[in-house]
Formats: sequence, structure tokens, C-alpha cells
Amino acid sequence: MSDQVILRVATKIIVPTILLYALYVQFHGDFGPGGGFQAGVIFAAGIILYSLVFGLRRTQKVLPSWVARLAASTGVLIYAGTGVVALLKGGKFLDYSVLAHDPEHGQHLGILFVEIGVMITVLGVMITIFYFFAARGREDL
Amino acid sequence: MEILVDFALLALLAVTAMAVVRVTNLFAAVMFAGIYSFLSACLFTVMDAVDVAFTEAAVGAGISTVLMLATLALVGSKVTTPQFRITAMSTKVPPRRPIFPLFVVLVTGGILVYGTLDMPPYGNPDDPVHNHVAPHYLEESGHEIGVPNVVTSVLASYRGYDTMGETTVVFTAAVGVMILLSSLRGRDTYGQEAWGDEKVQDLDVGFVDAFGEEMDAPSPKVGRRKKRKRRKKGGRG
Amino acid sequence: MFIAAAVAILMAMALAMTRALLGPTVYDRVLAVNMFGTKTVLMIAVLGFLTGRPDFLDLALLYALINFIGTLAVLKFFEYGDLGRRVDGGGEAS
Amino acid sequence: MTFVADALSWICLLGGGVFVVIGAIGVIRMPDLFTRLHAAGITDTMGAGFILVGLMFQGGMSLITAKLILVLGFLWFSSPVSTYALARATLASGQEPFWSEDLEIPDTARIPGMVYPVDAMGEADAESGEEEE
Repeated sequence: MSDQVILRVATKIIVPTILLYALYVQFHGDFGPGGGFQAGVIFAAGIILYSLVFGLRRTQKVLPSWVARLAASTGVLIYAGTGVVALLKGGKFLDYSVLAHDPEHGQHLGILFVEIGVMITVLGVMITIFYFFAARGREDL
Repeated sequence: MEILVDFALLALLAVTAMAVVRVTNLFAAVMFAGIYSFLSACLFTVMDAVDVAFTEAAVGAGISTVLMLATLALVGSKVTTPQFRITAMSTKVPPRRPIFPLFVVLVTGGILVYGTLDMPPYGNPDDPVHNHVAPHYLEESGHEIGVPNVVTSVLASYRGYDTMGETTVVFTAAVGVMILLSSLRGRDTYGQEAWGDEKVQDLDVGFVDAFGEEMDAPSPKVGRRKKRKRRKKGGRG
Repeated sequence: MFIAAAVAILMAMALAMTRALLGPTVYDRVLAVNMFGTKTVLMIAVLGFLTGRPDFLDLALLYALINFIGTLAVLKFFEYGDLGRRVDGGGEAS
Repeated sequence: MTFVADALSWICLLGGGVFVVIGAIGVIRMPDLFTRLHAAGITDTMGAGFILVGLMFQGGMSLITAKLILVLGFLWFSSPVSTYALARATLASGQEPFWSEDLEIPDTARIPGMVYPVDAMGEADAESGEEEE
């Protein structure tokens, strides 16, 4: 196994960086390129890199497949829920201006939640698809 | 100057697309698809569509190669006939001469190219696409939404319904994959029947677990190689 | 001066492309794709300066980070996913 | 001051471009995968390094330069790793680098239609090597 050390160490260094960069893309999307979709994909890419090097079983200890599936549906729920909250606060569906006292602040809040929803969904979906393909229908994984 | 870069990138893109179609080894096709993704990210960057380029970069470099390889692990990598192999039986079918499909494709392509002649020139500020809602978004986004990146404000706020639909579509993709692939769970009953060549049995070494703890035993190939090298060294001394 | 660098990178891209087309083994193609990825990082960085919008560097940073996931996946697949089968470049682009 | 920065930028960008093209030519011309890896390494280290440093002179002391440094750092971190993985996978597949004792170029590495002067002298060397064994 000694000849795999390089890959393992490199992965251990670079995976946290990728995850951090995904969060940067997520929360910097208001100012530069990026947003929820890209952040979710980058985050999933980091997880996939980890599981390529360390194996699916170890990855699923960190992020079980039911969590990924739950995330995939939770994101859509967060997105639609933001719209419903706006509806309950007296606005239109997905009209974020009513979310806070100041319309602009409300828009900020709405975009934040919506982008988080997109990110969680994309993350969950990408990882779920990868798990399904990688496990190749084997029962023991 | 940028137009030169544009042309060069497009030429490379065309070459890559031809290569993807022509190679018979599907692994090579995956490689070329990767190159295609790199080139289109460059092209999007030249055309100032940096958010699109970002998506292309994230998906193309991180996800799509892995997923295509995983698909190849499921279905095998060789194209045995000029046509796509659907089952093992279809290799007996003599190659057809697809004259009529070629004709249809050429005519359709010709009509489409003819249609582009009527389109407004690219980047012209008088184009209809720049005069409908785009000016409103560009001018009002600053104080209506207050987000510096207009793309984000359009995607998340002005076009929030569309993005919600897209998120749902992504979610549906996951559901579809789950439904399709969970029928492979009992691969002994279905998999061997459907892909009954040696490929499926060959691949019993897990795609993912290979670098993991299961590979603690040195792979036989590596060991053999080392032995041979040692013999060579001994011979020299 | 940026256009000079861009032209040099484009030439290198074309040459890497040639290597990917020539093969002959799959590993040569992997090498070509890997090199193409590096070229893309450079190209995007140079293009950002060429078009006067160096904010594009986020994109180059992203490529520099996740470029080798694809390479690693391919290599892993060849080394372990397809044991016992000779991997040669059966497919020449003709 | 800007003149000095521009001049340095020119030098670095042109030098980087030259290195990138040289490396790419090497990837075409070198006889087998391991030597090609060596050529590709030139573009990853010297080419990318020079070009990004040249861009740094244009960026000045700003966030852009910081990002360029990050890009360079990650490139210099990840490309040796992938090169290593590639070389290792190639070795495991059974393809060996040719040593000085057997100067023959493997058939898989030949470019069709190219004349290799090594062929003529390689045979004598290979025979003498076998005799030693």
C-alpha cells in the first residue's frame, strides 16, 4: 500500500480545499461568477474525489446514501418553502421582498435561502447518482 | 484579436467533436468529451458568459468524466461494429448503408443553416433579445435586488420560477437514476442475462473500492512487474 | 502581449490534441487530456486579462483544483476496474 | 514603474509561451509515455509558472495576484500528483520504460511513418545486454 501514500496524502490536502472553495462559490455568487448549482457540483466533486481514493465504504460512513437522498429532496423543499413563506407573509409566491422589513434586504434573504436550496439539491443528486453508479448494484455496499 | 482566439477554439472544438464520433474505443471517446468540455469552457469565457463557463467547468471536470466511466463500467467499452452494439446478437447484422438518414440529416441541417441567415447578428444591441426584459433587469437590478451579479439576481429572483423548475428537474434526474439502477441490485438475475460477455465478470473488482482498504494485498500485476525488474538488475550486476 | 501568450497556448492545445488523436495507448490520451486541462487553466487566466475582466480567475482556480479528479478516475478505472484485460488503444481516430 | 512591470510581463509571458510550446512539441515527438510525461512536466512547471508570474506583474498588488498565486500553487500541487498516478498506472499495465540497455522503441510508442535512428544501433546494444545475462 505504500505506493498509494502520495495519492492519499494529496487527497487529504486537496479535498478540504475543494469543499471550502465550494462554500466560497456558494456565498460569493452574489458578487462574482457562481451560485448554488456550481457550488453543489464542486462540493459533490470533492466527495467523489474522496471516495475514488479512499473507497466507497469509507465515504458512506461520512455521508451515508440516505443522507444524500434526504438532501436531494430537502433542497427542493427549502426552495419551495421560501416561496410558501413569502406567500404566508402576504406577498406572491417566490416574491422575496416581503421576507424582511426592507424589500432589498428581503431579496437578499430570499436569494440566500434559494441558493442554499439549490446547492443542497444538486449536492444530494450528484452524490446519489454517483453512489448508484459506483456501487453498481452490489448489495454489500 | 479575440475573434482569432474564437476561431481557433471553434476549430479545435470541431476536431474534437469529429474525434468523439469516430473513435471506436469508448474510453478514448470519454477522453475527447473531457477535451470538449475544456474547450467549451474556454469558448464561454471568450464570449463573456462566465457563469455558464463556471458551470461547464464544474460539471465537465468534476462529475461528467466520472459518471461516464461508471457507465462504461456497466456496459463495457468496446464498440464491436460500426453501429452501436445493442446486444451481442446484433453483431451478425450486416452494416447498412444509411443513405436515407443521411439525406434527412443533410436536408434538416441545410434548413437550419438557412434559418440562421434570418437571425439578427450576434451582439447587436438592436436585437429583440436585448430589448425585451433584459434592459429592465440590467438597469433595475441594482436597487431592486441589490446584488452586484445580475446573473444571480435574474436566476434566483426575477426568474425564480424557472430555477425552481430546474431544481425539480435535477431532483427528478436522481429519482430516475435510482429507479433505473436499483433494478440492477439483483445483478445475478438480470445483469448476466443482459450483458452476458466476460466484461461483467471481469469487472468484479469494485470500481470504487479499489484504492480503498480492500486493495491492501498488492495487485498481482504490480508484483510480477517488480520481480521482472529485479531479475533484470541482477543480470546486469 | 496577452495575445502572444494566448497564441502559444492555443498552439500547445492543438499539439496536445494531436497527441490525443494519435494515441496510441489510452495512457497517452490521458496524458493529453491532463495537459489540455493545464492549458485550459492558463488559457482562461490569459483570456481574463485579454478581455479586461480578470475576475474570471475564479474559473481558473476551479480548474486547477478539480482538474485531476477526472484523471484520477480514469487511471483508477484502468488500473483496477479492468484488471486482466490488456488496455491498448484499440480505437484510432480514422 | 509600469514600464518595468510591462517589460517583465512581456519576458515572462513570452518565456512561458516558449516553454509551453516546447513541452507540447515534446509530447508529440517523444518516443514513449514516460518521456512524454517528462515533456508534459515542462509545460506544467515552467510554462504555467512563467505565464502566471507574467500575469501577476500585470495584476499588481491586488486580489488578482493573490488568486494567481493560488492557481499556481494548486497547479504545482495537483499536476505532479496526476503525473505520478499516470506513470504508476502505466507501469502497472505492463508498459515499461525503455532503459539504456534495451534501446528499442516499443511498437505502441511509434508514430507511424517516422524514422527512428535508435533502431539501427539499438539491436547491437540489446544483444550485448542479453549476453551479460
